[in-house]
Amino acid sequence: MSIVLTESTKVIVQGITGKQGSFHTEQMLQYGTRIVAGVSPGHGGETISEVPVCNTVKEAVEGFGGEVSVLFVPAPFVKDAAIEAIHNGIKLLVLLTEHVPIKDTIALIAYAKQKGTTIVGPNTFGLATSGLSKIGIAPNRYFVPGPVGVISRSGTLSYEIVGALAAEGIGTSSVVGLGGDRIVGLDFIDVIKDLEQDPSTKLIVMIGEIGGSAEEKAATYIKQHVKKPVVAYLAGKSAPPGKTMGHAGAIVERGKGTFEGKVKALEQAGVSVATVTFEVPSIVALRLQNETGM
Amino acid sequence: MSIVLTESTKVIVQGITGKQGSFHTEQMLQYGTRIVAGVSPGHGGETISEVPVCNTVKEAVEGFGGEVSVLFVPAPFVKDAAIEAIHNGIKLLVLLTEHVPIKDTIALIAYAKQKGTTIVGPNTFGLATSGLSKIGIAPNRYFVPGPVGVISRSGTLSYEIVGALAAEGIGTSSVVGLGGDRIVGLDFIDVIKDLEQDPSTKLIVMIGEIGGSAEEKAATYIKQHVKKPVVAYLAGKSAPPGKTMGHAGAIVERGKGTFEGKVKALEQAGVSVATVTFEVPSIVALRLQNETGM
Amino acid sequence: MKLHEYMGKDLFQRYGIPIPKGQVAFTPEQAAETTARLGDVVIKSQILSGKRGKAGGIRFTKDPVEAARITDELIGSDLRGFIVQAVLVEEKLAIEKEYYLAVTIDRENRCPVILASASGGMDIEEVDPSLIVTYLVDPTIGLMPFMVREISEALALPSELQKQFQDLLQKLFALFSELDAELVEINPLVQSGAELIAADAKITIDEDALYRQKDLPSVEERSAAEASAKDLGLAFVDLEGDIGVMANGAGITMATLDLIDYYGGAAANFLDAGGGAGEEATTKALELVLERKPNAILINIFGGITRCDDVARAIASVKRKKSIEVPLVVRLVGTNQEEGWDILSEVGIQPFSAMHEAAKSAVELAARERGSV
Amino acid sequence: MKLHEYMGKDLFQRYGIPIPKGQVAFTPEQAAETTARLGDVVIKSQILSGKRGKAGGIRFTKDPVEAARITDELIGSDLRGFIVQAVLVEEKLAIEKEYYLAVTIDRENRCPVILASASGGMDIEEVDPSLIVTYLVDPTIGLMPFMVREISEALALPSELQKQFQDLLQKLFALFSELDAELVEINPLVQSGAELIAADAKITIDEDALYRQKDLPSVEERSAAEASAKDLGLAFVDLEGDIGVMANGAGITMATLDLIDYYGGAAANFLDAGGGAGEEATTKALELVLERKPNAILINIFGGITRCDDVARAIASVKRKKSIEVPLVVRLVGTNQEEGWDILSEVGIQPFSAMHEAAKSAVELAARERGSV
Repeated sequence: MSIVLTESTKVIVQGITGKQGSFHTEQMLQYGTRIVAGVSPGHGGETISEVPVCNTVKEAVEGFGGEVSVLFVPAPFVKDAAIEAIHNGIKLLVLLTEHVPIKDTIALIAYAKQKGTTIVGPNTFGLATSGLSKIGIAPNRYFVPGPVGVISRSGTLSYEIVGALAAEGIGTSSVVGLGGDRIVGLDFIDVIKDLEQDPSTKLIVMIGEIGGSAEEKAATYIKQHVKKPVVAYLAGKSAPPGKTMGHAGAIVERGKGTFEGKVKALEQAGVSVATVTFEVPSIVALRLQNETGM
Repeated sequence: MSIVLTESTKVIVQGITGKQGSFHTEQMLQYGTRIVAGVSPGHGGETISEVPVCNTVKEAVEGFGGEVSVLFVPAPFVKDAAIEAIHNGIKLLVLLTEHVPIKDTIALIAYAKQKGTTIVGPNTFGLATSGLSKIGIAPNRYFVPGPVGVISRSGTLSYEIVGALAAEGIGTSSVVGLGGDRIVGLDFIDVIKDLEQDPSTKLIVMIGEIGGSAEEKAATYIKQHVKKPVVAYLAGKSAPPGKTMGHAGAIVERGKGTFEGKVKALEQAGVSVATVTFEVPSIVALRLQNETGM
Repeated sequence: MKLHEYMGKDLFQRYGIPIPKGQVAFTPEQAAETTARLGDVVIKSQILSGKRGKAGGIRFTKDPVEAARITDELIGSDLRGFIVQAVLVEEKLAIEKEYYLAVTIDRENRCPVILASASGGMDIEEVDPSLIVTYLVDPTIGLMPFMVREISEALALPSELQKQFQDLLQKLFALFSELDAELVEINPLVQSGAELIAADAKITIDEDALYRQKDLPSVEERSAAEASAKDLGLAFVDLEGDIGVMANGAGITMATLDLIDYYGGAAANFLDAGGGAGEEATTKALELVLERKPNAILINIFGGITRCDDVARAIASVKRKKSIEVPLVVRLVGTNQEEGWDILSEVGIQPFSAMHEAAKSAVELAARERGSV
Repeated sequence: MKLHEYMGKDLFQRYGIPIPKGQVAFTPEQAAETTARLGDVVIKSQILSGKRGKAGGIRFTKDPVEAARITDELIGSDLRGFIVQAVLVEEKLAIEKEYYLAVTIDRENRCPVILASASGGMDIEEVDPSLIVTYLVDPTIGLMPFMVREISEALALPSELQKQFQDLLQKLFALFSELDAELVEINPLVQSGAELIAADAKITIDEDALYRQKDLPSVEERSAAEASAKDLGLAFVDLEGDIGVMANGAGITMATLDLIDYYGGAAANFLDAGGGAGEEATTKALELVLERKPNAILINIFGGITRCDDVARAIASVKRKKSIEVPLVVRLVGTNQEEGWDILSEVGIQPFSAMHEAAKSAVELAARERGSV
């Protein structure tokens, strides 16, 4: 399933009766997201912000047509809730929770692959198609429609950059948080494919960080397949090796996933890499003007 | 993968160095089957009837191009050997072994489904496309080319009926043994689809038995989708309920899988059901003549 | 392999599934002792069949002397064709409601299936299918908590029982899976006060997996002939008729039985000597058939891997060693057919080529034999 | 969570993986006793780092007195930045060959991966990748015997070791999987005579799974500040510089560090106060930063869920309670920004809007502070 949402995308919220679940349900509804049902075992029949609550995903899918699900569920229960969603035919599943055991993440991603479900996260802020629908916990205000597609491994850093772009009058098409864990469902490359196809997107911003090889793989793909301009910012240049920098995935291990290696790969693929965050809007503006005439 | 073999289908034999494996490798080669390699851990480098032996399926596939595999492996080792074949890209896997624990069969069939591998058996005599290739333990002599496709849950009963047809000058196109276990990889329906498409097949013979619902499902499918004439013989009319008649799968349980139910379903679908074995050749000859002009 | 109720309950206990207080008794004294300890009890005959109640195999008492008397009466008695060897003496439960719960195998979908119903206590075949929750378990992930929630929901289980049910079903599924069961059934699963308790236990273990389930008790439900056939690697089933049958392959053996039936006869047994039986196996198989003292014997061999000469030699040697007094009809075709026929003609047997002719002849000869006795 | 070698070997033993005879020693007496029992021994410092040998942390002796002396010397000493708390005294193995064997997690393929090499005994990073067998394990089926055969084959393992290797790797994988490990490494896996023995054990457990791994020993490798941050649910890393940092979100915190670096400064710590930190959490986070005694503090909040007024109140209250003597630079934008700025202005702080300006200011102020000390 494409990560580009529409205003008719039918969303369900698992864990809707919890503090985070109910708060963000309200936030998402305010943004315009079409939340058709919530799930919370034992709370069937209640409502949260007028959204009906079901005991099972089965009921939310069969009774209310849920296609996409977002989980506000504590880490020990994520595996069960995620597999429940996948098993019941959810095609796009957003896992916000941090600290999910890595074995559970592996198991649920393997099952998702079997069933053709796209997993966003774990440990992500979610995703948004600006002006149409937002799934997750990103603040509403910065996501104004525009030509820039954003893919990021970090939440607040995305808000920072999306906010800075918005301040310069540059809006966003879709913004996708890959998640900060070592193992997440999506690579940059998976979203780049969607954004390259998406007519609303004229330029792609990648917000990466040290650790893993998602940026390097993306660079190879961009070089061969991507026509739209790409701008990147990478966090963690000054991080010491072997230390986990907040995100479980932000760690340079055995000399792999270094800042320098990623910058080199991206630059060789024609990606403009900003050295510091505040350079991003001006580089984006320049490339938009030069390459798309905007 | 279609169960219709060609003379170029590349076959590997797992368990080739055992008594059964080596004997039937020779028989298959004599029939014309293209056996490219055998597998027997610890026997790599040996040869059986000039067929090279490998330690792993990986080697047999990568080094010799194996596409189809047949297992001569004792029941406790079938799961491992079968998953080895599936994991290494084998697209059609023939499991001859009887007494495979049902949990193992369930696990390997689930994995095969994930990977798109077709499982024939367990507890089957195998399959043959007459005159071209034979995989398994059926006697060579009765499989002479002709217009009749045969699908069967029983080995010797197939030889009996194929032999009787051959004695009347009616040859076979492809003959497939589904296997006598309660859980097997193929239903009648799966093979009927292939035979309906197969230009060499003009008429289909189903050899069923009591137990399960494969014949009933096939009847529903035949009624809707099959243009070629179908003749059936079902064993077990006189078997008492609740008793396993040799085949683990040949048991009437909780009133399900009865002889009468199957006959009724098939006759409603326009299938000619022979009451006793010796009626089969004359019914086949008649329907071939009337409906295909042969 | 079916397990007795008390064995099943031992396994339930091992897996933490609640069962009534109780104790198996092999003697009246043991039953009296347990009754003295528990008070109001139910005494249940341990046989491998359901419907024990209607057959008088389930009794109630609170008196130890009475318990001893009942046990003495039950043990050794014949219930529905089974001889009672033991009884299970258990506390009588206060029953609020009876559920049905089972895990078994779904042939069509090739996976485990959970069957649950709020209409417990009777044979599941007699329950309206619309009242049975049927839940297929994806074998690649096993039983997960959400599945149990979906089942609870479909059952409309009272919310105060859901946690217990969740726990119980997870354990039951673990037992099913780890012990290579084909069936685990709790009928009824009783709600007693606020508790769910397994009031019965029916467990069948996959015979093909017994080699890796060494810790299980062993139960023999076969007849002596069936058991010795099993030891020889042959599939044998005792039947009601008088024509002894031996053939090679399960399908052809069934077809042979059907032909006998078609011609108005009845088989004394089902015996599949296997697809590749040699001389020795054939000899032993034949001896098994002879032990049933049939009025005729029909041997039906379609030789493929099985060689006709091997079979013929076995028949000839048995015929020479033991004087076979009943008519012996042989159908023998396939590999080495001529040598086989030559060997048989030496012992005075004229084989058939067509199996239906052989079957017809066997039915006629058996009828004649019956008439002459 | 990294485990000490001796703890890892205890787990190996629990899983039936062969280890050398030996005993952990916390005192010289214990080491002497084990040496007296085993004869030729190796004494290995127990620290959470490799390359102990080069640092003098691994010694050989056969004399109990000498063993006590060595142990006395090692315990309490600083090896590569770690204080030795214990030594492992083990029989010295006769080594025919050294292999490398590990199970860890493959990020890119999202599955467990087995790494094996016939070039064991050195750091795996130093081994030519072409000499390392890398085997991805499909998580839907786990490690099956055929996979181990494929690995043996790729390793060109002598056939007499294959059965042992099969057994050992199955057990190692079970340990990895059942104990929620991120890494289990045996380096070297020693062939001693005809036996494979795990001469070392390196195990890392997934911190996020510790809640369900209650039976494991607990090892604390964090600094006191890192540990107390963890208790508060904050991500904290000690660094070498002098600018205390607090931000909300891992990515923005890293970016803040990078900006400090860009302007020529150096951060004293990484502190991610979380995406939705309230007043209390922010207060505690700030106190943690203060404890590091930095030359300046940079707080970078991009409020989304985090409310600027909450953060401002926390800063103000800390500033009121403790006299913060170092410059405090705050960047504060987002939800309830104006209220936040008002609160801060009351305690004399003029916040920034742009994070790079705040970072630049913090670097300059820290430099001035350093100069003034």
